[in-house]
Amino acid sequence: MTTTSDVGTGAVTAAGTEPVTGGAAAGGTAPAVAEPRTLTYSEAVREAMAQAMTADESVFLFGEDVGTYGGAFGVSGDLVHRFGTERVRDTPISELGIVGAAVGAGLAGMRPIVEIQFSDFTAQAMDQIANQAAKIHFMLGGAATVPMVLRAPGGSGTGAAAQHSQSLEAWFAHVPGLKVVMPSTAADAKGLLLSAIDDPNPVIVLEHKLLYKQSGPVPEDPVRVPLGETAVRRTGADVTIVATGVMVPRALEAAERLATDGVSAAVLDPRTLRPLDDQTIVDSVAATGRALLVQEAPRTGGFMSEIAARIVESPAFGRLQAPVSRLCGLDVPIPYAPQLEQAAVPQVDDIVAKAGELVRRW
Amino acid sequence: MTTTSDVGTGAVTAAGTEPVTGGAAAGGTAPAVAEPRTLTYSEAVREAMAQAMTADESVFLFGEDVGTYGGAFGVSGDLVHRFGTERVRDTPISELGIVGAAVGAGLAGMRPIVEIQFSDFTAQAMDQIANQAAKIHFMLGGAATVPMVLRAPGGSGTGAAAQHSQSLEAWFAHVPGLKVVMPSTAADAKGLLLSAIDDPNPVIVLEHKLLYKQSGPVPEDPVRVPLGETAVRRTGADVTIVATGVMVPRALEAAERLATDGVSAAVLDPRTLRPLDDQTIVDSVAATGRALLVQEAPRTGGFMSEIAARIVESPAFGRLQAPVSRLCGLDVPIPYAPQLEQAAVPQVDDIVAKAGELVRRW
Amino acid sequence: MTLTADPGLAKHALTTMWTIRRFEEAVDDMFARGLMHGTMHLSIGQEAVPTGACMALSEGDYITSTHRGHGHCIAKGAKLDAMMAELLAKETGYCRGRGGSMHIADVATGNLGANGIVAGGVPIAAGAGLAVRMRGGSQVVVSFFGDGAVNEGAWHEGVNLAAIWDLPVVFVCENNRYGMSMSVDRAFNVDTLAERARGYGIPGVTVDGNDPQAVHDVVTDAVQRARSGGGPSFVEALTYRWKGHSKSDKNLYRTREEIESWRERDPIAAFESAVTGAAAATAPSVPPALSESDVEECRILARDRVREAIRTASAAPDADAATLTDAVYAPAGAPIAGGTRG
Amino acid sequence: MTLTADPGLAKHALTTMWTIRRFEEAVDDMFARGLMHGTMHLSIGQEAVPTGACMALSEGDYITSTHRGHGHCIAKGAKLDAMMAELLAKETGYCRGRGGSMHIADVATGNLGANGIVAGGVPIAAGAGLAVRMRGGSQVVVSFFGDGAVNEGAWHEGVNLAAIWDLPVVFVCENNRYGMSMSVDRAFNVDTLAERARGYGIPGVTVDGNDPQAVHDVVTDAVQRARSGGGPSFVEALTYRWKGHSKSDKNLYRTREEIESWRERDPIAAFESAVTGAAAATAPSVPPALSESDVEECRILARDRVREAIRTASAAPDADAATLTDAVYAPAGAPIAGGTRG
Ligand SMILES: Cc1ncc(C[n+]2csc(CCOP(=O)(O)OP(=O)(O)O)c2C)c(N)n1
Ligand SMILES: Cc1ncc(C[n+]2csc(CCOP(=O)(O)OP(=O)(O)O)c2C)c(N)n1
Ligand SMILES: [Mg+2]
Ligand SMILES: [Mg+2]
Repeated sequence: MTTTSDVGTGAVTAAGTEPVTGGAAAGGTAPAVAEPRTLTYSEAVREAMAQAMTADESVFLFGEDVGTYGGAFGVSGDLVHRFGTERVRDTPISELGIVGAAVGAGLAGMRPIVEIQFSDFTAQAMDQIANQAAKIHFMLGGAATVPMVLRAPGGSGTGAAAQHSQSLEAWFAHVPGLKVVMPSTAADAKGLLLSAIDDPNPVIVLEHKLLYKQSGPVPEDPVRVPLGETAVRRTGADVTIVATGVMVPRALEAAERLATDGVSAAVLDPRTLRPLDDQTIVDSVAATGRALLVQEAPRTGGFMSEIAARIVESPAFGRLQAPVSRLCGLDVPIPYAPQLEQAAVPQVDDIVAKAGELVRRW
Repeated sequence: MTTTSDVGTGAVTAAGTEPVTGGAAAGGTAPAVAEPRTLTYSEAVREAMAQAMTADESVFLFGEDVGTYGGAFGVSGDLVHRFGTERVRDTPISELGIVGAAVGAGLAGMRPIVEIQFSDFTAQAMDQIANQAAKIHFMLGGAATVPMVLRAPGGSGTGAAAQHSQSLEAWFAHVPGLKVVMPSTAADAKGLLLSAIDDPNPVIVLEHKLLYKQSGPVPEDPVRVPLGETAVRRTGADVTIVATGVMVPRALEAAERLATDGVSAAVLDPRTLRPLDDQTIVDSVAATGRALLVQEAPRTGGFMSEIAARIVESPAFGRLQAPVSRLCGLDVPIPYAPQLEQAAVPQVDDIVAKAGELVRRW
Repeated sequence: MTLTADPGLAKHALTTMWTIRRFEEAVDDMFARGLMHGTMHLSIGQEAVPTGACMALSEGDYITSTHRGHGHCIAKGAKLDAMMAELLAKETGYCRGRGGSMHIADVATGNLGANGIVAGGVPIAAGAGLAVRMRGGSQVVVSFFGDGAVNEGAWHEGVNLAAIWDLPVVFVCENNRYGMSMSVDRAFNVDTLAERARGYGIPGVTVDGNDPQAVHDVVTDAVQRARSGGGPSFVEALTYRWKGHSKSDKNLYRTREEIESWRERDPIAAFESAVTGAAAATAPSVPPALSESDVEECRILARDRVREAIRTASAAPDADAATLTDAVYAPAGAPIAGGTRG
Repeated sequence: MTLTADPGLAKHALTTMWTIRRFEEAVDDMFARGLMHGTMHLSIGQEAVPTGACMALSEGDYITSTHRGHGHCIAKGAKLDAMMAELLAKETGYCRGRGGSMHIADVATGNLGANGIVAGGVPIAAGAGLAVRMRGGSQVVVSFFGDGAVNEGAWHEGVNLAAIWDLPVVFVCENNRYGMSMSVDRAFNVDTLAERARGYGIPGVTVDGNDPQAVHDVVTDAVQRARSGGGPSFVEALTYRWKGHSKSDKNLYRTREEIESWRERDPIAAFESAVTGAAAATAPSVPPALSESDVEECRILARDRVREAIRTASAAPDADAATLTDAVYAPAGAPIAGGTRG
């Protein structure tokens, strides 16, 4: 709409990322390889685990029902048949114990991947996550490391109600010593997980239930997507939409619709919340002059407040043509009824409306 | 310094609070009563519990070592001798179990106060706090309530290192269904706790270890301080300092020093993070044109990012003369060594420097 | 009390079991036809446990329930239409459509809630027991949970609190041999879960969970013990779920033969045999409690109740998004549903 | 192995116990004089447990420790100067002054860390055991914890994992009769904590924790069992802490008589009697392992080591605030201190 930004209206290109010009939720930072096949997000996660386990004997997966059952969301699938019950290990229902066991196994030289069936159940394991895994390296003055990955699906949209639908990334992102990853594409689900497994620190990987069945191109090789690089999913001149998780495809769909209305929206996906590549975000906001921050989690204290704070603390502050705006889940537990559940978190229409308003009003 | 704010340089007065003109960390919203005595913060907490237990048979206190030992920080003191071992009840070391028991006792008609010895150990109990206590009223469609208070001391400064020094308010403030209170004065420690006990919802009261021995005037009567009212601890024209917990007295000390430098700083203390009285904050920032948000917790994802986001989403955005600035704990676990521990969280000097810079540079 | 000899009790037990069965069959069907959303955990095959256990309770007694909680809710006396309305996401549902299957509860009958969190209800039960005890009440709390829950820290901590404070709580484990897919043989290193009880200094007993009489007998003992100040007990009821864990279950972790062998031990069919005297073990001198037509009456009653519930619930208004943010916080002075004050 | 009969072992055990005692007395003193900050949990009176237990371990074996961990650290072979430097917040401390008393650990000797969280080390120990087992190693993990820890969910879950997977872990409970102030009599409904072991299907034994020989014997059995694939065990060592729980303890929850009666059962004095043949129970036919002067030598060695550690540590540079944010994250490719890869 507006085109008077004094930094020009050209494409916003993130440092270290390749801008994606199509509207699809594809992309990532993989160096060019042979035309990638299409996999679902959950297949991509599985492939990453399989490749990591093949390459490194110390990598293994454990968690509730990850074996014969194949995981509550089918993510581990047939891995138990390929790697055996020792390396794809069913556990009793005891989240604190198994995360603690991952800490211990990591300290003793393994590279465990622990699956928590729903990210809501990390609440059971917060001591081992936040007080142990995150802090041991520091508390021991660097004398030991805790390489481990905790994978857990978050998000609403499945009618599973308040205790099975949360988006808890803000809890983890607030804990120094953790890294926090939220992949939104199949390619990133694989590439970021591979980086997480390589990392000598505890990494929380928050997958999204609604994305598990989404497909996208995924390189066959074990191509790493580095932690800490914001992906520019779409360039745009009028407003920068920053979104995470399932809000990324929604933001992209919204951007398509906004484009037909003459509003040019950039869509940025931080992918890693900790460490956060805020530079790419700040650069984009400085260019567009407007920021719409979209998260599924309830508004108060969500991670988008951190991004808002960083934007206004940055040089982009002087370039703002509109207040930095958040579009968030309502401050309610996720309800069961489908129409209420829909109303509780941002939908494509909401993004279109809010972004349009930001651009038109300011 | 600057005096060009277009809303004038007069005193900022919070709706529903009485501005405190002295520099001391006194105040609160108590209606005027006979000249209050001076109590320490921990005595004030104890008095609130005693008065609540005297007035209402359904109120009781339980937690690790709250009985004969008198509480790890001596807060319960002699209560066991006054109310007996049933109503001032020692528990085994099992935070998840005792918070769950508080939920159950609340559901069944009691008004439990559960003490968690260090707020760090709420990590053990996060399921009962966030998945049960916070959500039951909503999940049951309003058919039941969970009146309970969870008291826990937070904060650093005692050399207790990373697992005993955290400031975890952001975790709780992000959970719909919880109320979150952080008293910074003795009067508020009493008055807010009384309101928390009255409240039919689960309330997390985060006390601060370093404040336990601070004294202040406290009304003898069981005077409630309502939840959800930001206190204006000091009025000022050039910059609004928003601070929580032990940062409130530090901010007040800084404001005194800034005043001698000709910088007029307002100091606001939200006291309740959830529900947050953001209107008082926004009004003050609109008046001063500058906001400095000070928290002890690590910067990334801390509660001050929420306040920053609300300020820039509000009409105060148009009045900002400087970027909204946070002064926070470093993104590190709290270290043991005293000089490192000091360096990890904001000190008075840091506040003076940062506020001065905000006013002078912009 | 002898459920199999007293006609009134026999009818009540049988009707309750049939009601649970029919209710869940209906739910299963509606779910398959896309009329319900979310997920469902059915307790078909396990009906004897809630039935036998809840018949040992009096008015005012509490229960805490689980993700697999329809049976507990029904056995404790909930209204089927409000339950069905909840599953259909109606404003008239017990939770006004906010909770769904995993949070359904009739607080008025002392049900403190189903729970989506495995073992989540266990410390809550201890707390309710503590409330009773502090008020000098005589109520008892029955806490239901599965075998899988026994390995959770919450279970351990909750049971210990009840044990050291002699709280009036009966811990009823529905051991259906599997967590989601992990068998008790792999998740435990002991033969019976009741062995866990000793470590807390409370009685632990294992019982045939497909026999409502057997469940009733041991729970009655435990309830009496609890009510008279004797403290908590642990009851392990051996049973089996016929259906998958939830909708996504492909039953890869157990054999068709195993499922079949348990279907042959249908708790309802066995109870019908027992009460009509068809069971071989019945002494010929005892007259059968129920006739074939009594049994048929129970079946029909159950079927009709469920049909009626579906009809009523279906006609009710959908949960209203306009009031979505309503019940996040209780207003000041809100009554406490679960008990009295002071 | 008979610690009381073999002069080498006897000297090692005695010197270790004296070293722990002298180290903690020195710390207590420095703390009182304001030379140390933070808080301290002293294990004076409990020295026989870590000494007897760690002497059952071989190089490469792991331990997990607690908030009351100086004894474990010393018994596992840590350097006193790096320990003292840590307490004095020096850059040369084991944790570069970042951790302090509650996190002190010599990872090189297999100590995976003291822990400020009660029972925090228990599932970590299970995980280390799992790592050993998956690598086909022969190491054993000893997990130390207090009586209070046994009621934590983490303990329950960690022990169960070790039990079902037959992991090489020995759970050593230092039952000093109190959590912070809550006695085991009030926190448990069982006579011995070893009774808890049965519920997990692992051996549980209670032993005199003031006798290093007794501790050594049962831990040696348990270690052998673990090393040979026989799975975990639980050892409850009955002992007592002479000092308050921490600096803020006013000892209101126990009597002076009780403390006195346990001081009379000083594990070090008793062991000295045993090894020098002064104890009545010693058969006259067995020659004493140590002479009075051997004993004196051990005492002096311990005292001198501690003095030397204080001297070295005091001279070291303070922890450096300039590098405060250094070790929050390990750099890519950082070595894993606790073991080897692949
Ligand atoms: C804390 C927690 N962990 C995991 C789950 C996922 N989950 C739901 S039911 C279930 C199996 C529970 O097994 P059990 O306790 O035996 O009850 P059953 O389903 O057999 O009735 C699991 C793993 C959960 N809901 N909560
Ligand atoms: C999870 C947790 N809860 C509470 C505390 C506070 N605390 C520290 S030590 C202690 C007592 C521990 O008792 P026990 O396990 O018997 O060990 P002891 O101190 O007797 O050696 C308590 C309550 C803690 N550090 N961690
Ligand atoms: Mg089960
Ligand atoms: Mg102890």
